[in-house]
Amino acid sequence: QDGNKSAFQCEPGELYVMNVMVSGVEYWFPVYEMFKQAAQQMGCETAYTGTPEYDVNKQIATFEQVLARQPAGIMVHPMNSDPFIAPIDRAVEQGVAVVTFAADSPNSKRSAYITSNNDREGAAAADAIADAMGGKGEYAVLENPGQDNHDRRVSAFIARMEEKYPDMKLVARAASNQDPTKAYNAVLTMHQAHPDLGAVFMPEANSALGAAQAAIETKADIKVMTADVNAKILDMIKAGEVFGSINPNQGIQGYMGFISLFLAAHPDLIDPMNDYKRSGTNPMMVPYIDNGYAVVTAENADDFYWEAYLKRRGTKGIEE
Amino acid sequence: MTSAKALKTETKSETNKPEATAVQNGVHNRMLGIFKAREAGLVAIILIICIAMSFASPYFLTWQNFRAMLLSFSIEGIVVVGMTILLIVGGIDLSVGSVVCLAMVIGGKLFLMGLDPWSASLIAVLACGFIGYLMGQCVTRIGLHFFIVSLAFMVIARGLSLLITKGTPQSLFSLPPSFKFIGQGDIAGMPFVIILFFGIVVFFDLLLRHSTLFRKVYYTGSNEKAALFSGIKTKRIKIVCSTLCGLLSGVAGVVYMARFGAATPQFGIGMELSVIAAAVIGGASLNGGAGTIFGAVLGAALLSLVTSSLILLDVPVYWQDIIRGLILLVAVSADHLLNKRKRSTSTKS
Amino acid sequence: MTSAKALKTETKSETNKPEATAVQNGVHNRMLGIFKAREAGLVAIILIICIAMSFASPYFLTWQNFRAMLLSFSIEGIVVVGMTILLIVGGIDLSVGSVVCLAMVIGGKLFLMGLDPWSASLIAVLACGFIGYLMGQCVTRIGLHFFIVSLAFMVIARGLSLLITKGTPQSLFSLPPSFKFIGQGDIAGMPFVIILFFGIVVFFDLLLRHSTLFRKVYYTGSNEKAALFSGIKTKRIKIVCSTLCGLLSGVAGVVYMARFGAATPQFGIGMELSVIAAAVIGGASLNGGAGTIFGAVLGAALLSLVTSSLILLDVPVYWQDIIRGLILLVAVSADHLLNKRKRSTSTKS
Amino acid sequence: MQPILEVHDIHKSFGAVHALRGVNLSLMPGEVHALMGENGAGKSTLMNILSGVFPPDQGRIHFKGRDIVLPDPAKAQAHGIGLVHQEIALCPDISVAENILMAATNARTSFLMNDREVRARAEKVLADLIPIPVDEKVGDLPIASQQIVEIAKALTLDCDVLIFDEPTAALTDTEAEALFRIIADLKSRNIGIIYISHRMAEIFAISDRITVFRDGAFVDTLMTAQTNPDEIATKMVGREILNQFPAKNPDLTAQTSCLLSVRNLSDGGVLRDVSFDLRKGEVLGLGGLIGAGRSETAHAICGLGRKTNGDITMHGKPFEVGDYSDSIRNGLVYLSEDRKGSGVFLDLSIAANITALDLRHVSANGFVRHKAETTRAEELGRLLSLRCENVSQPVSSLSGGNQQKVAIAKMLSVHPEIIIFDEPTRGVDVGAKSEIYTILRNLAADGVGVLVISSEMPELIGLCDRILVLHEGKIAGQVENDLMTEEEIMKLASGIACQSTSQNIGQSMNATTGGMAS
Ligand SMILES: Nc1ncnc2c1ncn2[C@@H]1O[C@H](COP(=O)(O)OP(=O)(O)OP(=O)(O)O)[C@@H](O)[C@H]1O
Ligand SMILES: Nc1ncnc2c1ncn2[C@@H]1O[C@H](COP(=O)(O)OP(=O)(O)OP(=O)(O)O)[C@@H](O)[C@H]1O
Ligand SMILES: [Mg+2]
Ligand SMILES: [Mg+2]
Repeated sequence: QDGNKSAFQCEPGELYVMNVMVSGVEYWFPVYEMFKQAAQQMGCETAYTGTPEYDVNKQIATFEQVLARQPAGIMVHPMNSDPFIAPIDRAVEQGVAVVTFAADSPNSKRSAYITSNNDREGAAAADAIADAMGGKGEYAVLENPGQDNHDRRVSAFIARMEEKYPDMKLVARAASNQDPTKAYNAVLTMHQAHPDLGAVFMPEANSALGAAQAAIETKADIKVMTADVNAKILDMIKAGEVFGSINPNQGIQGYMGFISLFLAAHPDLIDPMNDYKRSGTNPMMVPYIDNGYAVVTAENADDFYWEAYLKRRGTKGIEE
Repeated sequence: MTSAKALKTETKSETNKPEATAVQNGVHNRMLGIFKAREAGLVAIILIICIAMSFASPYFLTWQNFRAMLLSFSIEGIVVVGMTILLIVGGIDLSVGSVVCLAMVIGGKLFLMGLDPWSASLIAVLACGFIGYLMGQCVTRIGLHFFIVSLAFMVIARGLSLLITKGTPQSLFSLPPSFKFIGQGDIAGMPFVIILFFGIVVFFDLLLRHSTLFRKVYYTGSNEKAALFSGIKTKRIKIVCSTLCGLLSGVAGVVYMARFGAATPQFGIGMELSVIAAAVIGGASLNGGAGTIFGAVLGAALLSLVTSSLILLDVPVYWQDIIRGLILLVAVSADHLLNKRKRSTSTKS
Repeated sequence: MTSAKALKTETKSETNKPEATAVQNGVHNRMLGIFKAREAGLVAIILIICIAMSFASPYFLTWQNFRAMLLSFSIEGIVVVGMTILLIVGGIDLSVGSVVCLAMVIGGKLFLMGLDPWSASLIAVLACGFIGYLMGQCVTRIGLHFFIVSLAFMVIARGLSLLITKGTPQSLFSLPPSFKFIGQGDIAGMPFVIILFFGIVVFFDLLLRHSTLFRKVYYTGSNEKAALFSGIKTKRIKIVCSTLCGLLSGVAGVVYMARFGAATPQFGIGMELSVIAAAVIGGASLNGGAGTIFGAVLGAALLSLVTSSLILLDVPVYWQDIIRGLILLVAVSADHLLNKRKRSTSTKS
Repeated sequence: MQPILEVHDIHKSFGAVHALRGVNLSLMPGEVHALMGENGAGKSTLMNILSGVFPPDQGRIHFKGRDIVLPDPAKAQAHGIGLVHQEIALCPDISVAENILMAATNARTSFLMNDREVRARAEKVLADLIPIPVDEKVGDLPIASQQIVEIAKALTLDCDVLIFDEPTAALTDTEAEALFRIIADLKSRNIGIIYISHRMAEIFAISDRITVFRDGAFVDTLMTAQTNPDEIATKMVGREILNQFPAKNPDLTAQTSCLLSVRNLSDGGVLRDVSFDLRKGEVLGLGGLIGAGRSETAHAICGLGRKTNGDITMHGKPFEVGDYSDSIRNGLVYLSEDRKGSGVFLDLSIAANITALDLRHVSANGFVRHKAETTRAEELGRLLSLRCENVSQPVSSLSGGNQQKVAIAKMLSVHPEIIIFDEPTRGVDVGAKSEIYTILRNLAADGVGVLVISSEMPELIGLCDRILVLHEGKIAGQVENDLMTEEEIMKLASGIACQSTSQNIGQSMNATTGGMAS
């Protein structure tokens, strides 16, 4: 062994894989970007895998196929928590390290979980809206029932409003299911029933597109607050058409995810004072790492464009 | 999908026929007015819901609300027109949602690459028409079923959208106002989208009712072999309908692009089902040979009315789907039974 | 009456009407062995892909990979069996995805409320069967089309799942191991799910080929009027098929529940399309009257194989959909052309 | 005079089946040229080739002095060749008028429809034939009316050659007469006509020449005036047909025991108080014009249609059926007049078709015994001289007449006690017809009740011991023995004479008029 070589270096061919569902969408790209960066800095190889569909069964199939390639570790976004228990446990038993990100499978044997805090995000969105409205007025929410992190953001948003801003009144809720057209129609209708509607919150950016357009066309002053960003939302934020967005810090998610994964794959690097030897578990066990979030407003929106970011970094995103 | 037809006929054969009143469904009657039995039934159902709603919600009977409801289905309505024509010829198109999305994406991408938005849109619409044309070719040349061909193209078109956008929504913030007008502008208080939609509806409704070309669409859909034996080039007719459906999806995509000023690769997922539902509620037959544009538009209006009403009434989110499904079921049943009654009294059935 | 259906049958033979069913190819071929024209073609396509893949990827020819591929379609495969039967009788069921989900959710909820998981599952399966029964009733009593009825039930069942779970996934971590065994257990290294799936396939394949009851399914789907004129209670047959499809979806839901130890209200969205695609690739006719379970399973295997291969080959996501769609198109076309050659010898054009 | 159409050495194969092996035919303008041959001889195949439905494998079509190719029906029509197809092909969702004018609409260059003109022209064409309400949807018409629409459709074409492929198979003589008048008119306008039929009387009434095919090969062309039905039949079948009809049952008397008795049957529609008895050993005929309610009567008896009133007894016991499956279980079966719509499963195998009526005969413990099924199908196929490769081929690959034989085999396969045959020999050739008549006669002799509905008068007269005639849903009377003549039946059928020859059948025993609403 080379005495100069850092412990934080991979063997040749040591592979780390990121696995997601709906793999074609933008959200994952900044995560993978930093996952990759950390890997390169440590001489490791990476792969981006997943299924283009929104289907847990298909995602599990890809997860198991990744496993057939015997990678050193997998960073997975489990679409649903419990369905992943068995696959993750099987991976760990085979000696493949697993960490989860952005969604967890708490009952599995994964080593670590990196995420932004959906509850804090929802609350932060509520604070931003309530501040802008002087703590008084009517608001509505658009939901995507069934998707856990979205549901959490919405619940936290409403809870924060009820708790801290008694004069903010929830007047309507509808399901937009990430569909801009449904969001557009819903906001138009809500505006009919509640002409004084002052704000609407939705937990993802696709709906925001439609909601903001409806707000513009009704010519009413409806503040559209959302979470996550894309180029269009950023443009609208800059133009004042969307009030703001809460964006999780995806880069840190990817970077910390890789570090955790590497550590889990090289447990000999650490030796914590606990019972890991007795219980035979991986010493690299972190229940929860918060990667933080940012409130995106007209002032800072420019820093969140993916294309510009890619250009600045000179990489090709998930395609390498 | 033979069953509906068989059932329909079965019910018919059970009773018998006084011959005199046969004029009902004929050519003559078609000329008499725009309201045929089926459409009148739908209008009735819609009116009932409207009246109930106007009691339930004070906001319902406002121009603003009607404008909002019209806006909410008028772009999808353009797709419904194309789908209805395709259903009449005996086809079906599951790819419309993906194709609408593809139109947005192609138009958006070309615009971002520096083309003027009008040419970009034209190319996008033509590309969608070409997809429809390809589907028609697969169906008529190879002899596959529209269902499976359009399913394949649904996946392909979605993949193309992803490929072109690399998965990220394209911001078309810089579209010129003259172009955005298509999707967002008003003419004398009436949104241009609605005017465009009604224009398309009236145009195709008249064509379907009165033009020779579109009569052949009915013939082909009703019995392809009979049409063929009458010298009608049924393959060509099917290709025309499928191309038209693609073109109209493309137009809808471009209008969406102008409305939202964006092109998102996830747009339109699941649209095919609501579009088909609208056409079928409006009287289009999944076996081909029957249907009208006007009916289909009423079907779309009904679906949209129900969705808006549920929101206006503050029905809890978890109940909305259940109620929507039940109303869909009740509407088609009522309509079907109403028409059966009418048939059994007026024609023989 | 006579003609509507009569004329339809004519058109039928012109559109893609796969020929190879037990009844059609008749006794002769059946005796020769399990591989019939259509199925042999599919097996060939699958083998070709497998051979190509084993060169292209070193991971392909591993037991782990095959296990993953088998697992990935065996539960959905149970739904394919039900769908195929319904397609043969001339129906179609768009609600399967929602119903599978509903089975999970009902079973899970009852278990969380304290019922033992076996009774909970039984109730869930029966509830799904009841939904199928209701759909059959709507179709046969009111005379609606399966397409539109199942569309309505798709929305309703999804709404029920949302309502029962209040939108949040239910964790069923506490399911007893004896129950989890259904979904996660192995028997001699072979996952129980796969064994169960093959059991169901063989059972229904034999029934469809040899039992008198299921022979009537072919009669009804082939020409409902003629079936009525042969003394077959076609309405009852249709209800049986639709109930069976519901029951099998329920079984799949319960197995998913055992496999995942969870009940998520968004499960199974879009499943109907891949299930129908599998059945159609495998030779089921959308016009009814044709199809085999074995063929449908091969169709499901092909779809799953293609998806897995694309992932194994690290094809960029953007390309995956496009390639998947193209392969679907090529597979049905090749299969269709192969069979057309064979068929032109036997059927009037 | 030059022939307007000549075909030379046409070959056509469907896979292993060599349907046409080098046939020739020539047609003069203003000639009615009859084409005859057994079922499956290749007549329809040739006509399909002449109308562009499919291309020949080999051979020439010489039309108006030059060779032509016909890639599709449009092209054939453009040349002026029209065809009335053997199998009805109409658009069920479309009105009669539009169906009739479909080809004309297609040929029109104008952008807009002229609905008024379409109606007017359709009415005009139908006026010469049989008036049918032109606004009715075709799908709502009975099969016979559809046949008329099919004919009317061809009459709107501007043709020099018009082909009729069994146009009268579903028609009664009245309608057929109307058609013959039209054919005479076409003839006078120098239009060449090819006429295919299995009704010998018709052929000799209207044709100028007769060409016979056998097994896809040309046999002979004869002048009609210089030949006779027996010679034609011999040329067709390859052997002499001595007695077309088997001997009748001489032992029947009014006292013969009664198998089925129907009293005061009404269906709330066309049928009113139909009463009759079917005696043991008897072949009973049911005649009448189209729409007289013959099929309706059969439907009402066996549970396929509505019955609002009436008592039916079988072997003296009340015969109560909820639906047709009960009727089958009780031994009464019905052969549908609409072969394609409700008689056979076109896409299923011959074997599966033949056993469809009651699978119990070829099954054990709920499972089909495929060997028994094949054997059964092959047996019946032989009995009816069915022309097929094997019994696992789909029925759609058979010729029209052979499909009809499958439909009949389906009835015979269940060993019924009573069979109602609705147009049993529709499209069946003379040879097979006489075999079928013999089979029916033998069935009757074995104690099976046989009720035959037929639009072909000679068939009724030759086959039946007794004929009931329906007029507008009522029994107009019955004919027997010497009174069995076409004139007598026509008188009753058209309602001119009522009850003149009947003996108030059953009135004496008919005290009760039970209210058996279905
Ligand atoms: N598509 C097909 N596939 C296989 N065989 C066919 C097909 N079409 C016709 N045949 C066969 O060709 C032969 C000729 O059939 P055709 O229909 O021309 O007979 P036909 O003379 O019209 O008889 P019929 O008097 O019964 O109408 C028959 O043996 C028939 O089975
Ligand atoms: N030309 C016609 N137009 C419309 N309806 C008709 C016509 N002819 C008959 N019908 C209807 O058809 C029904 C009777 O037909 P059905 O088939 O029972 O008569 P049928 O005596 O068996 O005649 P066939 O079997 O020769 O057609 C009646 O209800 C009658 O109203
Ligand atoms: Mg013929
Ligand atoms: Mg009749």
